[in-house]
Amino acid sequence: MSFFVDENTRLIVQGITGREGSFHAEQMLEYKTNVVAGVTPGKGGTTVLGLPVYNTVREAKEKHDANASVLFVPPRFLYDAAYEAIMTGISLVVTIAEHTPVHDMLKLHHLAKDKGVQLIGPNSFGVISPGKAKAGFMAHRIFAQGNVGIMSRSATNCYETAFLMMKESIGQSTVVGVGGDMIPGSTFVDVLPHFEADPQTKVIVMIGEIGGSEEELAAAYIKDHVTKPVIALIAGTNAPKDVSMGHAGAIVSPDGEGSAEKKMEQLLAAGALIAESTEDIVRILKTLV
Amino acid sequence: MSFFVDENTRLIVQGITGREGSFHAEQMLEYKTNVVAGVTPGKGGTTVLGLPVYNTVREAKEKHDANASVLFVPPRFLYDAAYEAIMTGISLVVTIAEHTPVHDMLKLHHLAKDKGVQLIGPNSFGVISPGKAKAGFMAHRIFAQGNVGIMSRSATNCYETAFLMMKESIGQSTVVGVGGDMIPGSTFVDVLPHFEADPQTKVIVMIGEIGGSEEELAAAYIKDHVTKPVIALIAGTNAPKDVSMGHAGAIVSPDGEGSAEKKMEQLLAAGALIAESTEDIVRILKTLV
Amino acid sequence: MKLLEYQAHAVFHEYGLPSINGFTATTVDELKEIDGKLPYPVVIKAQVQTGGRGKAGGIQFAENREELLKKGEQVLTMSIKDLPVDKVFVTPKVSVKKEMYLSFTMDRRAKLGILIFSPEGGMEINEIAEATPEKVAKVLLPAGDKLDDFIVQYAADTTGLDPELVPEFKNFCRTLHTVFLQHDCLLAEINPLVLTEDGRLMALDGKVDIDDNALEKHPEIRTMQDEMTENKLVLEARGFDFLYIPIKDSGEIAIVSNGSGMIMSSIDLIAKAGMDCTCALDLGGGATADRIQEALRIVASNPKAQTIFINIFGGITRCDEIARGIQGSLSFIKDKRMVVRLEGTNKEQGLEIIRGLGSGMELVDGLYEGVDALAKGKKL
Amino acid sequence: MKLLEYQAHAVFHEYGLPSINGFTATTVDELKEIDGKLPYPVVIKAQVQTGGRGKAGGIQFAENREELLKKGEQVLTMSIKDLPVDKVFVTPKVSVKKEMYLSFTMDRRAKLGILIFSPEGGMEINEIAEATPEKVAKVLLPAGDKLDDFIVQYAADTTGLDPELVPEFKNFCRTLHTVFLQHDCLLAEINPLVLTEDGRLMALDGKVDIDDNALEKHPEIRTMQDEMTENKLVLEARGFDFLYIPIKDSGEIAIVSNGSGMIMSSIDLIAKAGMDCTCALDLGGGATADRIQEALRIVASNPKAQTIFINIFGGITRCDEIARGIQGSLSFIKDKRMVVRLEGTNKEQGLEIIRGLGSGMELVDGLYEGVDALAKGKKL
Repeated sequence: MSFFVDENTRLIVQGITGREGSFHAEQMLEYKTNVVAGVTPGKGGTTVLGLPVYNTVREAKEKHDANASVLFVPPRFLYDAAYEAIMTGISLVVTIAEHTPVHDMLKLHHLAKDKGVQLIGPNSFGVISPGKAKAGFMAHRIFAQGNVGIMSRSATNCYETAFLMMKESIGQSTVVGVGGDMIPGSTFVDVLPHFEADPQTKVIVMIGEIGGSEEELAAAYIKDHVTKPVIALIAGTNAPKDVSMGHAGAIVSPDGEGSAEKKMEQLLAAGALIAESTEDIVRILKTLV
Repeated sequence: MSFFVDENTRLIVQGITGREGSFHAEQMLEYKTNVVAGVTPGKGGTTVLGLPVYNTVREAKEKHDANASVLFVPPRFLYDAAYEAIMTGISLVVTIAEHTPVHDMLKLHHLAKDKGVQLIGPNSFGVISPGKAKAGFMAHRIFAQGNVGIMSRSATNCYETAFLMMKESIGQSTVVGVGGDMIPGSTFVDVLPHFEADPQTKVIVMIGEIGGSEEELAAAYIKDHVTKPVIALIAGTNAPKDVSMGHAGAIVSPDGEGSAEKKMEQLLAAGALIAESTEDIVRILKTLV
Repeated sequence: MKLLEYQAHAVFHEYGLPSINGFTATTVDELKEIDGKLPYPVVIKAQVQTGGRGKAGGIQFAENREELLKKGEQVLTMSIKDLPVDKVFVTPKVSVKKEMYLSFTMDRRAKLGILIFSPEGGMEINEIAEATPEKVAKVLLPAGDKLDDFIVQYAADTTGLDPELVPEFKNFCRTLHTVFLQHDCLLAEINPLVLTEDGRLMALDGKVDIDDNALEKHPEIRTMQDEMTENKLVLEARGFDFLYIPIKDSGEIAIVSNGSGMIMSSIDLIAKAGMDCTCALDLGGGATADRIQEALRIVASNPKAQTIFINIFGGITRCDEIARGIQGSLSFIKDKRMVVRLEGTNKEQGLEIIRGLGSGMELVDGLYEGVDALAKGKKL
Repeated sequence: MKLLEYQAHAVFHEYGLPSINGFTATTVDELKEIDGKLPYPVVIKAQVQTGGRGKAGGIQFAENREELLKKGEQVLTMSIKDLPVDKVFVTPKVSVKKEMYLSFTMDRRAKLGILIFSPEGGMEINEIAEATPEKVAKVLLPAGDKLDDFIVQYAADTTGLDPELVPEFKNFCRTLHTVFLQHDCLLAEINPLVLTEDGRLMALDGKVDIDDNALEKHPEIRTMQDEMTENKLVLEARGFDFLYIPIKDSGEIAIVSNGSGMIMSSIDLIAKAGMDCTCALDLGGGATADRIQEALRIVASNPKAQTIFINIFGGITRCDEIARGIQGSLSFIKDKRMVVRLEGTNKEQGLEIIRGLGSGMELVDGLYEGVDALAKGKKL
């Protein structure tokens, strides 16, 4: 199986007429992803990579039965583009852009929840089900089909993990970049039930980091609802307090909220296996798969 | 069993300090409904019928673990009061008022859906599970505990039906007034799954009328999902077109949309039993229960 | 409440929606005053609350003063579908390049506002949809106060609206949507929405239907209500918070009841028994003796109402109050046949009073028995 | 971006939020100009981006001109937590009846705005919450642009705020909430919110933290950024769209990498091996030779950085580009130790170039090996 994206995905690319949009649309097509159309307001009627471009998501959805959208739009247009996709009832919306205003994400997070839409990102590499489809900009060559599910706030730590897994011939079922921002569209807790339910996934890798409470919430969920083994890495144990570490979300409050220690403690108590590095993730994986 | 209201209901009355609010709060208490508090902005700290009154629904909810609210507020305040109850996460919100602006209901309908709140009414007599609890202004003496579920757009046709049932010693599990307005908070389709799932309910009575599409939507739902017998009455076969029959929602469009014929036809095709009058409902019921 | 065309235009102007200007007249003298204010040719349009004005001759063109007065008077003295024309709306004749259709209304099924647009206009929307369904966009609006740009874009794209018109069309839609929301409209329709020869979009005719439940918020609209061509008994009943519903001209039975559902059930069973109702009056809640008297006075003043069927079922309605109301109404209902069904608190006391009023009263127990009585002329 | 106190007040004034007025000074001459503009006594407050000003002597009272100049100069020459005080904010001394606390901030757990209020103020909110938890209301705000009346009412009711103050308090909250939304704040805090002797609510001190991702919408705030006391290398790096993060004063290792996660992982493993980093630089995407050169120049100008650890893993980053960047930087990194890990496209070509640069370069394969090399001084 796998989830979010696979052979049944009918993907549209919002912002396909931009430089990044067209480049990554091509990459996704190369990966045999079923990209069905592009959307750029004002560019309706044109063609990019042989794909029709529409002014609205709705038209793309109706003409091509699209069920997923990936957004390659600048952060200041992200709100409008994601809003349109969510309101049109696209069931998976993947946002890539970094530097999305927090207040925008605050609204989009809840809008997506209310409308039953899976919103992934922003500040994310996207979603990939290796060998099937991808919606995002990740370098797909380092991913291989297998039975480890990965969800990660960090792109580089995820890439590194996938790269090291490849050397050991361990592949992935689905890899989800929940993104490095303060307010993600979907959190670890939102993704976990999918991994738990997916028969292809045998082990879950969670790459978290300092800041926020997503790892703590995930720990609580894992304790009560997850039967599969979970390997967790929390980056940033030794990061200074009250300083954003590059990801807008990776910041420990002056009062210590969001520290790596607390996250690891709770994950350990929930039965997760704590890895100290990406190499360590793979070492543990080798004992499990 | 029964649903919406029962012995586990912890009801608040919004607008309890008004004439109608206090009168019907007393009636509900007399019916042994667990009314726990009242809410009237600006009247917090006072007491009505021995019940504490708060300024906000949230305080009433936190202090008394309230899970249902009935609104006795004038139509122009209905939006704010219902909005507050929905946003506070009260799971059942019953609105009574007639003459609620349609645009207000348009918003509340979707807000309640998005937030997973059961909004009943407006222009409704409320909800009663005979012998257990009531949230509304219906004259409870004509209802008796039993195993017929009733949902009705009309108060009078429902009362008459309950009254005739009483003469035949047939009682009700739960009775829901979906209300006579153009845009109800909950429709027949929203209530049907509860009747289907409720073990106490053996037969479902649906009292519809001309206007809108709720009966048609209910017919489609009944066909696919309802295994219990459904008796349906559609009032207004001989009502003139393009004239509101008192209920804001009871109006047949100039082009014939919302006519009783079409509704009955589809209900019949869905396997419902069509009653031609309230007395006819009871006649059919006698053959079933 | 459905506005007359000129009232709809007044609302449009209030919001700055490009809409035709004109003057109303109710007399030839007023027509004379209009002469000189507008460039000829002008259009004279009957202001009545019904469709099909054009076919009935309610829309006339005038090339000069003489024609304006002659044709204007002609329209002012006609009736359209039994509605006398009290007023005309006189506007300049606009050179039109294209007629389109645009409206915002309620979709009761989805419980959302809906935008309906067609670059073909002039006809009724269902006629357009039948002739060229691919040229009609019906787009549901997400709940909320914003008209999303992509909604309008979609309507334009799927109906093949000239892309050059799209920016102005979006502005037009946004403004009409604001009217729809802020004036609590059930319908805000522009048909035809015209593209003028000089390339602008303009509302040439408009229909606005405002939610009666929201009139409190729009006092300026309430004042228009008195002007409307409306049944006098409806107006009189409204003064007492009763709802008076005219039903069938050929009917002879008037229903007085307390509840919409009950009234519809009564009409249905009466029709089924082969009889017709002329009107119904809904008392609403709280039926006191005084109010019953007023209600009976109103229905009795309808000369068609040979028989009055009083059908009361109220959980908290006191039947003795109703009976006393009937008692007080004997003077104006004396020549009418009366069939009375009472159910509720103090039923027995009520029936006692009715029985005391003599043989003019027919008492029945239940709706079926009432309809039987109406059919058979059965006496107590 | 965290505003200085006087900048926060400027934002409050812009929205009409009742907030203290005052003047800033950076020199004694400017202090002299303030004399006469404000009634004595006045308050002199150090403008630095840190808490605990009061304890450090950064808040002084002056009864007259002489004290203003003397104490003002004193504050202007001090440092608080290593931050030199470049500016003071001088305000009238307000007669205060009551100090309260109010803020709007983000609740990351619920992903909603949150209102935090206490009728007790002056201390930090977590101190208040520890001392009198029943006097602190933390109320999540529904997603949307409206501050619902009932939210504020609840905050007032549950903390026992004097009901007479509630109407003005509601206005105050609405305005601060507007600041919070429209200025894209991560935090809009007023502490103390004071009730003055004459019964008005006023912001006496404010903290405003604005979302860096939204600064594009607020050009006037961007200009404030230059004024802020900030690390020069951070500013220089920002000019190239790099993120420079100072880590530990005692550290000796500088990390150059391409990704936040990778940087955190590197710091963690280095710390675990008993070493400390002084800084890290995140290249972001698109690491060309030119950009690498600039990045290395910046970290090399930090005298604490004895060792530079270049850790590059990029799906589409070309390692030969990176290597050429290092090659071009030899002049300013010559006295530094260099540990280099390259992974990605054209890895071999990149390694070849590095090997050609001589023994100053230590090449490692992977992060663990890099940390080992850092620890052991292992050479290639």
